[in-house]
Amino acid sequence: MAEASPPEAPVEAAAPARGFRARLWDSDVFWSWRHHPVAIVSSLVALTLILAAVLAPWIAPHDPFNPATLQLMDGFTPPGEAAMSGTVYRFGTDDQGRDLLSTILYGSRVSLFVGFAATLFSMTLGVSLGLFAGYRGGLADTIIMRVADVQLSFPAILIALLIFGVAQGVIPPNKQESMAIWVLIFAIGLANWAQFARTVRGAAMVERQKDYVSAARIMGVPGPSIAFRHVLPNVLGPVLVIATISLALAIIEEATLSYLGVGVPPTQPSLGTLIRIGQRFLFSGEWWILFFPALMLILLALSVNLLGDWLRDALNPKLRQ
Amino acid sequence: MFAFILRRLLQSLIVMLAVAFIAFLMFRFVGDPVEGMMGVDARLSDREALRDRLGLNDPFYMQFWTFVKNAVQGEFGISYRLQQPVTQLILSRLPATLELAVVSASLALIVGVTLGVFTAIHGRLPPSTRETLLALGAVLGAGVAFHLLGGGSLLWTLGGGAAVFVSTAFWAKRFFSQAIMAVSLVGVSLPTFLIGIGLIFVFAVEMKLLPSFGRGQTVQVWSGWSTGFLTKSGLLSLILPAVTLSLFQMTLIMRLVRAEMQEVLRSDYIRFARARGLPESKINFRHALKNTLVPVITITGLQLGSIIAFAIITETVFNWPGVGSLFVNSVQAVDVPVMAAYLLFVALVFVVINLIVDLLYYLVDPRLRVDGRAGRT
Amino acid sequence: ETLRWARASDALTLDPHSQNQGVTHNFAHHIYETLVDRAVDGSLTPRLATEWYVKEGEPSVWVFKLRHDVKFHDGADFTAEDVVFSLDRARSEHSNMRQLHSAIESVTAVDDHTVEVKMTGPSPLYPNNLTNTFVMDKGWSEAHNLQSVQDYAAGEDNYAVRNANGTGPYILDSREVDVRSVLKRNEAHWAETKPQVTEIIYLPIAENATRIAALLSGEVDLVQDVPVQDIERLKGTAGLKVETGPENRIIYFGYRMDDKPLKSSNVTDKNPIADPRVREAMHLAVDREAIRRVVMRGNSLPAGVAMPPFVHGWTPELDAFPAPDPERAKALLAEAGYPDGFSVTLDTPNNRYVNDEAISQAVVSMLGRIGIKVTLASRPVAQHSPLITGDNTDFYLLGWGVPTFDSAYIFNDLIHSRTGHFGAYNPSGYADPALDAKIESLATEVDVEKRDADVAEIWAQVQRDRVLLPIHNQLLAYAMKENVTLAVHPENQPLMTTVTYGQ
Amino acid sequence: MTETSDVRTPVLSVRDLVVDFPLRRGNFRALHGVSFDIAPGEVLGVVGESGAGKSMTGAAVIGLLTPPGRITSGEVYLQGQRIDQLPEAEMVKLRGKRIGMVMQDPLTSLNPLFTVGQQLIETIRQHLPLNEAEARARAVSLLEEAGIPRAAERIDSYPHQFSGGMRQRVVIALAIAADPELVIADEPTSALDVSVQAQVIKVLKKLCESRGAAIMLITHDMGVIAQIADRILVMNAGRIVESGPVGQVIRHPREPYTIKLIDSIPTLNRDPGAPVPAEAAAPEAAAQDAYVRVENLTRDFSLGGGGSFFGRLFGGESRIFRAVNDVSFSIRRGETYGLVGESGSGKSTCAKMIAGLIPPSSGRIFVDGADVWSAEGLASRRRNVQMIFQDPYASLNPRWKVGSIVAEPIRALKLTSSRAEIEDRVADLLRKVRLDPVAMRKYPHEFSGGQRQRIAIARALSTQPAFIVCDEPTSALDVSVQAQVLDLMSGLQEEYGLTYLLISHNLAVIRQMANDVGVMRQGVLEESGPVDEIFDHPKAEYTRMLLDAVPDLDKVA
Ligand SMILES: Nc1ncnc2c1ncn2[C@@H]1O[C@H](COP(=O)(O)OP(=O)(O)OP(=O)(O)O)[C@@H](O)[C@H]1O
Ligand SMILES: Nc1ncnc2c1ncn2[C@@H]1O[C@H](COP(=O)(O)OP(=O)(O)OP(=O)(O)O)[C@@H](O)[C@H]1O
Ligand SMILES: [Mg+2]
Ligand SMILES: [Mg+2]
Repeated sequence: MAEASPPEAPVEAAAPARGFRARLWDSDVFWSWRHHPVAIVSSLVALTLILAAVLAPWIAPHDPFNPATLQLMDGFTPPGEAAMSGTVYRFGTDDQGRDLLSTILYGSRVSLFVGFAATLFSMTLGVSLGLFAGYRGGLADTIIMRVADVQLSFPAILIALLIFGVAQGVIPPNKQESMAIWVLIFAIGLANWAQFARTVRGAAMVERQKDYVSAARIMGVPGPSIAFRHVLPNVLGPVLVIATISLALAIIEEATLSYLGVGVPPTQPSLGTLIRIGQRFLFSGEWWILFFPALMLILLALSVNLLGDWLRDALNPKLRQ
Repeated sequence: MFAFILRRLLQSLIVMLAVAFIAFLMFRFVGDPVEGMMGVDARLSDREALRDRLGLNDPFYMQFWTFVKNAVQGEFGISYRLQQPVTQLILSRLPATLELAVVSASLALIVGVTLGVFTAIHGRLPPSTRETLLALGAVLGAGVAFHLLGGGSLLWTLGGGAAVFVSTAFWAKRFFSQAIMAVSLVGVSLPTFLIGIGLIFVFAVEMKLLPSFGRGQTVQVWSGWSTGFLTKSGLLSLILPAVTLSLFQMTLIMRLVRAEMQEVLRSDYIRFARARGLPESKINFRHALKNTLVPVITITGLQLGSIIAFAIITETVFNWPGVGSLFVNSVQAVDVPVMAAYLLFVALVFVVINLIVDLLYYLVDPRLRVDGRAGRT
Repeated sequence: ETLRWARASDALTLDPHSQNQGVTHNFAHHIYETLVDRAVDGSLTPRLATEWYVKEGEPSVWVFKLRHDVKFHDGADFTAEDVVFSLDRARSEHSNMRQLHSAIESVTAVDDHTVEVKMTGPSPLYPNNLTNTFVMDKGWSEAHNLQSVQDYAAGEDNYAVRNANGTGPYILDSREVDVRSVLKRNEAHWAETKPQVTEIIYLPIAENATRIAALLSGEVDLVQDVPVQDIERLKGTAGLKVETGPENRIIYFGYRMDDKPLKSSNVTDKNPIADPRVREAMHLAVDREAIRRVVMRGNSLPAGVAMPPFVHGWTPELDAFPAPDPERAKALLAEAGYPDGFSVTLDTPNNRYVNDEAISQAVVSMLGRIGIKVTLASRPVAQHSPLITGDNTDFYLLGWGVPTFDSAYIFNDLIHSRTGHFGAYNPSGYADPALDAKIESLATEVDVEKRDADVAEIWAQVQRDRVLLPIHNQLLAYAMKENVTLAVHPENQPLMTTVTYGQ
Repeated sequence: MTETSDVRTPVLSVRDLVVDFPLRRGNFRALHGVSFDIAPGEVLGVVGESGAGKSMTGAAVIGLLTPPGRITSGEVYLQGQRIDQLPEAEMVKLRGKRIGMVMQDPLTSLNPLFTVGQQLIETIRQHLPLNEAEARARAVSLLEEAGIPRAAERIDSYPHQFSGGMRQRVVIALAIAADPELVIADEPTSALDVSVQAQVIKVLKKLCESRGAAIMLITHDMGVIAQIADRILVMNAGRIVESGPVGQVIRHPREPYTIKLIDSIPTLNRDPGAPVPAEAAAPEAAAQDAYVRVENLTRDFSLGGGGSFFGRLFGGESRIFRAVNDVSFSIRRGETYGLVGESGSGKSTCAKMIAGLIPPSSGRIFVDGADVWSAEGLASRRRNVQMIFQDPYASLNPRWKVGSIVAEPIRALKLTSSRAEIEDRVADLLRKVRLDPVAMRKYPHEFSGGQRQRIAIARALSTQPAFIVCDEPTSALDVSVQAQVLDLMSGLQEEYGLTYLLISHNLAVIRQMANDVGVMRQGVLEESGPVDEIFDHPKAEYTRMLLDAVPDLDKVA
């Protein structure tokens, strides 16, 4: 027997790194991040926005969520001009005299949390069910997809109303306020899983036919493991696209729901609610009430989507170099 | 395959039953219809009597049962709000919605797929920092320039900026595809409402080119179907809502196509197709595209369904007399018969669309077909 | 001239007796006519009835003399039979107008042009209830099986919902619900002066911004329901003008003031608002002027009493309100035993009145400054109203229009304790049997002076006990092309017959 | 360089070609200055170690290197015209029309969503001025020429409905559809049985003779080289180590690598020095112990219409095609059963049914006494059965690193959970199939065809399962690596008593490895029995024909 002499030129001499930190630093995804300016920039932007939101109580010049500190007469002050009370607000004030900068910072906390958590929730639920349906087929597929049909037939708003109604019956009143945000996340997440599920299912049905899945089946890899570890990475492309796009959607949906009286009260406006309020002043000249929150949302959506694009590429070995 | 379709139709009955059930479960959280139906100074006893008569005091499963019993006989009742038969109301609103949905879905599909393929080919590499900054700079710069020169309002400047930006971007395809990717994101990160109003402002108020609301003049084609396709004002009215509605889906489809395309373009059969000497266009639009279709079909189907069903915001903004705005008004007025019948209709739409989508899978991908027929043991 | 008239919502039905709702009545007024009409100042004016009086010797019978030579759109003559038929129909079981006619015992046609309405008792204010009760043609109605109002709960369809035959100045030409209705001038109308508008195109446009855009782009001529924030811009636009005027509607806050603990408060053993000092403090905390200037952009009349100035019983003294005094308010709270304030939830609608949610927010912040921590719960009106009628709120915002222009209308629903058909919108728990009795007697009191005195007394007590916390009267704004002129109607029911063209 | 100095301009001329892959961990040079010419009408055989850069050379010539690979330096001339720097638009015009290419992986080269016919017709019409019907006629004749029986019937099938060899023939048909001047054939016959192989070679040869085309034939099969090539090029590690006329190189190899290569060529006749198959070692006692038993196995496929919309949707006019017809055989424990036969005769289908991937239409399969298609059979199969797929590339998850791929069976059976241990084991396995353990951190697409096949083999062997179904396990391997892999397989068999079902077109491999052999043709098992008996005294006509068609190195003049 010929001795095992590696025939290839050993280009990659470095031994694989050991240790978690080193492995992470060395991992392809991280490497790709380090060499991808857009990824760096957009993750910095996203991080800044998130940090700013998290640190709002410490860095915001005012506390817009404390109604007692608001000066109604300062309402509609343009950015940079002195208000009635003499205060100068950098981003101006809204119709209640709230400092827009502070309100955006505070409001982003709710929006970001709800947006990310709801998207994550619907993604997890949708992807799991979709994989299961697509990989298993048969009865599981039928049931899951018909449930999806039912879900699709209801607009998010109605689903949320139902969940809130039920929650109000189930959760004791003194807990309701603190639970509201979770109910909100649950509602939005539940309203959006079907598109993940159907997309993943379609793609999984295609992947299931391929030989690498057969190979895994022969090896005795259990079904769920095949679905998640083999099929999922191969259908992740569309999932990431939908997920990143859903984020902005979830933030806006949250605003719709608070308009319907579910979720956070209008005295603590989220980013979406701020935009909704700002829309009223489109024709009347107070552009800043809409402009800054919308800008914030666009920045957020942009950075998250660009990050998603990068991640999609980074996770695909063929696109990486 | 006929058995398959038959089975699906049977399942759809169950779906619709479930939808109706959940609907009745949730109606009591939407509000009290009697509030809207009675004058403010109606007596409490009269309200109570009306509530009784409407069956609102029954437990929801009784209401559900009554509804199902009537629905089976094709009887969906009379709208609380408009006092007209529900079936007739929905049918009269359907043409408007369907026309809008078809136009905007086609628009989204055609433009989205084209741009998706385009960006997949030209923008394989993600934009560099310089390009991103350049893109942003171009938008803002052009906006500011417009602002200084024209002194117009903000929307104008941004609109003009975007136009300049897009046209200059045409100089460089690669740059252009990055630009499309970035700009398209603005389309999905802003609420539809804002986009709609923005378009109205630019094209109706400032330029006075297009109507700001409504369907324009419609023509009765055959009994019950009024179309806006046959008149100039009807077609003009269609433009803004269709664009607004399709923007989101266009972006979604575009990004999906792009994501999938990039992957497919790296596959061996595409390489071999090149080796066979097929022209780029054929490789991209025939070979590669078809392999990206499964997720695209899925999403398009879902989106078409939701346009037909819930084009609520667009229809409201443009005062489009479709089923979406009917639904909004019904929810606001807690018009239970309309909501219930309407949700059933939506369920039907989704069941049918998803059935078609599943059939299209078989059409697109022969490998699924075999599996579907030979069946699993 | 053709007038394209846009407003926020459509008439719900053409059947004039089935809905008691402003927009529906407003539309119907162009096609159908009432016996009496109300002038802009609130006084009654003749329409199909030329005169009306209480029958001599029979204090509970009203006599109406009818106009001659009036024809329905289909050519039929207008007679007393039609009035009898219409009044009977309006008080039939499924009519939403029947409250207004609940005191009728019978209606009879004395001759072709005289009708007698016999009431169950003296009803001095009855004609006020007729301003929205329209007259249909008996023959036409019977031909189409319209003797009674549609019972849609039972799934009945009704011809009158989509077809109309009135005596009014305009004839229905075509109608698509929620989309557009076209009315043509009735050339055979009895009035001497023909309205200048020959054709009305009525366009419901729900979205504020779209409606304004339609005016800006020249696609409509007249927009009702102009959002306050857009008034300035429209005024400044060449070729457009805005008419403003007070609406007959008061915006106020109500609260639970009985002894049961509030549901939403941190004070769980008693009701802080039951303490008059707390209510006083709340009144003192509210800065109505700031609300007017910022929230309403100057478009409101701050009010000290829960009654629009149009209403009979209004006096400037009642309407006076104290300057806001947070310091004093705080002191009062401390005095009442709440130096750190308390918490409570405020329910507000967000799609019903002008800037309703914003008003509530402003008040939340004002109350916050004196230490009352208010949680704001904002909902669409369809979910908000049931809270009030169902006694499920501690603190709420509501608006109240007074179609009869009489204080009794306010007392009946907002002040009278919740018994029988009184107090439908009074979840305050405020109950004073003596006051209730006084309110009930107003309906039958024929002695005008005595009645006025009673009204004043009731108001005095209401103000003293601070049963309601009034904020302001809304202003209405109509925007239109410069060459169109239309005055604001206090009940927001403008008639296009009053539109004039030219400067 | 001046082309005019030659009397006849070479069709293809490659000068100092260097191909680099700038990878994350450094630059990888796949080709280190390769130069060669091919004259008109000449067939250049390219042989060499798997991973030597043969396919890379072909891809570089036609301008289809996979990114990030690129030509760093060097020149490529087609008929004297420099083409390596042509803009993409110009290259497109050359491809297919003037340069035909057969890619190494025929199974992934066809678009799965189009029928074979559609792909042929569009290629033909792209290059030749024919209408739809004419193109179709030509497509059918091309397929027939390439040895697909009843081509007119099968042309509307989708690629997945074709067997490996049939797909390879389609790819060849596609490459020569426009009568190109230069054909780059990368392992065009690896999945073909010897008789079809002979036919394909004839077609290529005809192209040379009639049109003066040049052929660059990359192959591992020295027999094929001997049969068709005029000159031979031996590559190793990105360099050309030797070249010259075929007879000369084979008979008098100069370079040590070439010598080793030629030494490794297995022959059909039993090599006295070769390890004797386990049969001799195992006592007769094992004979009655049939580990795998296949009884009356039959499998039908419906051939769906690629035709009309409804035809495709509802499959109304689908015909039944019997791919496997009443096949019975058994394999004793610890032995190897060879399955040979015509391409498209149902071997892979059998293999898949035995591995439990597709259900048989009728018949039963027992592995270790349990019915594979019953519930308990399913469970036991998990532990005991492995499969090497005919298409190794498709059987590797493209998103996984090779390390995880090879380790998967170990993880699935939870043989060990220590990360380091698994890593060591994988490295060891990779070394055994002659791959650098660095490969662990790469993805399947970064490998050559033969390397991928070895990854698949390493995976199958990683847990020493009791039974391995090997569907053409060495088709993409050069003879020296093949020898090593076969050694490894028989070594494991001796050590652990593994049982193999070995499908191969290489009769020499079968002879070397198998105890028993079955010969299949058109779904039917023509004959079955001990390998020596059948190879030395074939009874069936087909077997005899097959054995005769084996190209013989000795015939090289
Ligand atoms: N995309 C890639 N990225 C990195 N390295 C690659 C890539 N493709 C091929 N290689 C490497 O290039 C070398 C040459 O590959 P090539 O495909 O030319 O081999 P080959 O001679 O055709 O071998 P085989 O006979 O196995 O097909 C191999 O070592 C392989 O690992
Ligand atoms: N899914 C399928 N649908 C229809 N026909 C199929 C399908 N799979 C295989 N066949 C047909 O079955 C026959 C046997 O195929 P199989 O793959 O078993 O051949 P094989 O003996 O492995 O050939 P090769 O040596 O070329 O790989 C072929 O004619 C093929 O076209
Ligand atoms: Mg190769
Ligand atoms: Mg095979």
